Amino acid sequence: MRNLTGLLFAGGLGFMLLAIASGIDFGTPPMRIGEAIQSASPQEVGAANIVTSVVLGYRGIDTLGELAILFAAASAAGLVLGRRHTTTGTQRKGGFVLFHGGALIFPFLLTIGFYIIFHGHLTPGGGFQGGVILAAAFFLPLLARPGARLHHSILSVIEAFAGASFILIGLAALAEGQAFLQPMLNQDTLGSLISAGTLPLLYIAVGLKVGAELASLLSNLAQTESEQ
Amino acid sequence: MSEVELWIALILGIMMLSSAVLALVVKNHLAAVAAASVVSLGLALLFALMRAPDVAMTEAAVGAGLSSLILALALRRLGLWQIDSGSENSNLLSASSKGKDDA
Amino acid sequence: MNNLVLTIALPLLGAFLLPVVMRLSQALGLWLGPIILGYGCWLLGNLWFNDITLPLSIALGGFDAPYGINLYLDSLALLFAFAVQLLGLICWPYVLNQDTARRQALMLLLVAASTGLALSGDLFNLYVFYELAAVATFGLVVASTTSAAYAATFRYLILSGIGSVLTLLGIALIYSQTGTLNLAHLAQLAPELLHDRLGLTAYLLILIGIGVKAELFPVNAWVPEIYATASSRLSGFLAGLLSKLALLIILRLLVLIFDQPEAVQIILILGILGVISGEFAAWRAKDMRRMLGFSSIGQLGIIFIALSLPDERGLLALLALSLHHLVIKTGLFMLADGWGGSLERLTGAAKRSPVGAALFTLFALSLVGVPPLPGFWAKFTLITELAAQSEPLYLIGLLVFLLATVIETSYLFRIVAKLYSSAETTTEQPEYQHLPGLSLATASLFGITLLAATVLIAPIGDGLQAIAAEAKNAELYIQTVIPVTPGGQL
Amino acid sequence: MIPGVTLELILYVTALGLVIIGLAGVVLSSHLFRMVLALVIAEAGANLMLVLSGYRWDAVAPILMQRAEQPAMVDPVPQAMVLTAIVIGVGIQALAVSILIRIRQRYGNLKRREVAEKMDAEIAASAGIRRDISQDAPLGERPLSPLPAHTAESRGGDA
Repeated sequence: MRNLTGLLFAGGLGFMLLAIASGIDFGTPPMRIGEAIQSASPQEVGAANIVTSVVLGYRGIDTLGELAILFAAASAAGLVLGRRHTTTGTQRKGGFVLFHGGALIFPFLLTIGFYIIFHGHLTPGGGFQGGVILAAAFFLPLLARPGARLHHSILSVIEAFAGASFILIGLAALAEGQAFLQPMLNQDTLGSLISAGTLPLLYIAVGLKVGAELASLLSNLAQTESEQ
Repeated sequence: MSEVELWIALILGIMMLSSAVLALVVKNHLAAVAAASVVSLGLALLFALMRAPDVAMTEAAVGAGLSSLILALALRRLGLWQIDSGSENSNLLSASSKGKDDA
Repeated sequence: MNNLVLTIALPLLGAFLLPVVMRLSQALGLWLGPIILGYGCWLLGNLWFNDITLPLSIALGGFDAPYGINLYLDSLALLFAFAVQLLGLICWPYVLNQDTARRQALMLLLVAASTGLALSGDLFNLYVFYELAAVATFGLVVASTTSAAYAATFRYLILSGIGSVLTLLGIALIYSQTGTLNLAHLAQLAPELLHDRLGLTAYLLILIGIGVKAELFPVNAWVPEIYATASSRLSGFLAGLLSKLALLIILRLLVLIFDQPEAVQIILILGILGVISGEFAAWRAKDMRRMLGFSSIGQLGIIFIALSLPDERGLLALLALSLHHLVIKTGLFMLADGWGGSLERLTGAAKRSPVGAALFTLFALSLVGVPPLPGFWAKFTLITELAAQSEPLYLIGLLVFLLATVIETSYLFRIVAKLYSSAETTTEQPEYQHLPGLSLATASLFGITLLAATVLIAPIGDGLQAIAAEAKNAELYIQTVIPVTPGGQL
Repeated sequence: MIPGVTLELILYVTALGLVIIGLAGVVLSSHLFRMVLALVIAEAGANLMLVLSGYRWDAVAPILMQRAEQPAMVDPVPQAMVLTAIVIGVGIQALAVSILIRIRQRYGNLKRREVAEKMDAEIAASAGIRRDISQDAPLGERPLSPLPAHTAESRGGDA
């Protein structure tokens, strides 16, 4: 019964959306706020990558909410999985390639991750993408050497302070009499590494936060001890 | 918009839709995860085609990379990590033939 | 006025720092959350009593309304934001165990998200806060670590995942048509761009997506399971407040953007179905928590019927019913903290816990709508308003509402009778369930609130009337958020 | 190429198809892990739809270059939204699989029907009532079957 209702619902939804497809002219969006943001963002925010100025400037609180969601998900997953801190040695050691490759690739991943974060306001990429790569960099040794464990205490400190500094940067603007999360500092020349005011700082905070959350999530999932 | 883009989009679209179906009907869970990550990968390419490089990078890193890693790790912990179809695999098709794998 | 954002930012900051603070000094950590919430209460209370001109709009990030994200504060939003902080403090997870830091952090996140839901004036930002509230809820429910809690949370997660996909689809449709996300800007554009089939589809998608939390009819399967497995304090917060916040979003969308007859009818029909399914299931339920869960579905259905009423008095009924339900249901869940088990066990409980039984009776009387209590006034407003409508669908709504009241009376007073029954001659004497002092005290607080509302019903009514008038005024909303539009369209 | 078939139409159909396949998969799957996969697919479709809502066929990526004149750019706002939505999605997915791991440990398998039955039995047992009198779901989706004998032990095992 439930399956039938569900199917009917999904089918009906699809039919309805297909029927109205002719009413939407995709490909020529109205861009009521998009256009204004494009023309104003170089002066107001100063990031060459306009998506970055939207993510961290115009819609900064969305990004804060998103960090909070990741934090909530990681905390909840920690509640679900991470109550014991014993690692059994049952896991096989990673193979030769994994072991040495992991050690070899670690600095590269780290560099790439930070590079992407630092250039988030200039080129595609930024805190999220760089953060994911950082998480991968720290997770890889874990796969290669099952005995090795991420230092959860250090991770949670990074996690806490990266998240807190995002909010504190926002609050600093508030203390200066501006609005919460208003971009500050001088904006310098468009397109250079030191530009766009506080945006790169925010992206570093985002990158570290995302990296730390994901690394702790992954390490929680990877520990293979049984519940007993 | 060039003809080439159109063809690429068409091929990617068909590929994604068929892997989406595959991800839900295939018996083996590992294969299903692989099919789902094909969907993400196709999505990342589509995003690149749609002039959304930021989104494409994120989707490639998060959707195709991280998400597949999470699912694969979960499969290992769930004991569903097997290359051959095992007894516990079940999917859309086995919903109708539920009786046989109740053991 | 800018520091209004602190009610969202500080709980988030506290949540991020809590695990570390807790490790440094547990005493400080335990106080951190309540202090932040207390400060939020103080801040919002100040706004309420200091005579500032409401409504007002605050641009976040210093980007003006349609471009950046804004917070919109009118009396309604202020009322709910205050209720969130206060109820967060009341339903705070005081119990200590090894997961205290995580649970308290999640609770802070839930409060921040709920405040954001009350205040935000941007469609996508609402979606983000909505997801945050959802994820924090999952975490808090699984914190009870029973197997059933895991299974219930998983089903809730899947259902709300479907909801979020539908909401995103709706947002995408709206954006492709209008190119904006700000509610006020959308309200300006809606008459020419969204009052058609596409707008209605987008509305339906968002309604069902948001409706998951508002216990709307087809997407409420999670309710009894979650309320049966989560801690009562959390259930109280969810049933009492979070459902109302989802309702508030739907109200805003309805008033501002989708002001069409079809949109209202859909809500009316879903509300009627919700009342029927919820109340009958509650009548059949054999344990307290599930009964409260189903009854909550029924009550929310009634509130949805009120939401579908076209004019200001309908909105007044909606507000009255919502606030009433907020107080009653949270109070009842506090009682369920000790009386969670089978209803059979409550036989003769009045002797051992007279205060608890008296509170239950008080709540039941008000829920049913016995005259001096506020519940009567709320229900009476709804009845007169429903009867005044000419459309036959509203008549059905009225009939269903009356039927629901009868059923409610039946199952609530079955319990009251059990509580006060002296016949303890059942074959096996069920063990009495102890009512914890903290819960009893909290429930008493709600009981006192209810009694105070009974005495002050006239001024409260006037106040609600003003709030309803303000909330119904779409023009005022637009003017507040986008004050002047030089050169017409943006 | 067939006339009338535009890039936008292909993208729209793909997005819609992914959502429909995903939603149907969530409803129809008999295995909880597949429900997570289906949800991931549906979310992918919703994200594609969101990017599509800001897509402009004659425009470039929204990144400013030192050029004499700026060509038209695609709408940056939906892209920012999708960035958010993707990360939210992966967070929820990670939480979902963690819960699955625990469900599997407690209940022994991940069949949707069995898990639902065991959960109902456990809720009823913790409320202290016999199972067959507490079968009231509003949607009428609970199959009625006697309480499985091994439920009690599987519950007791994880104190």
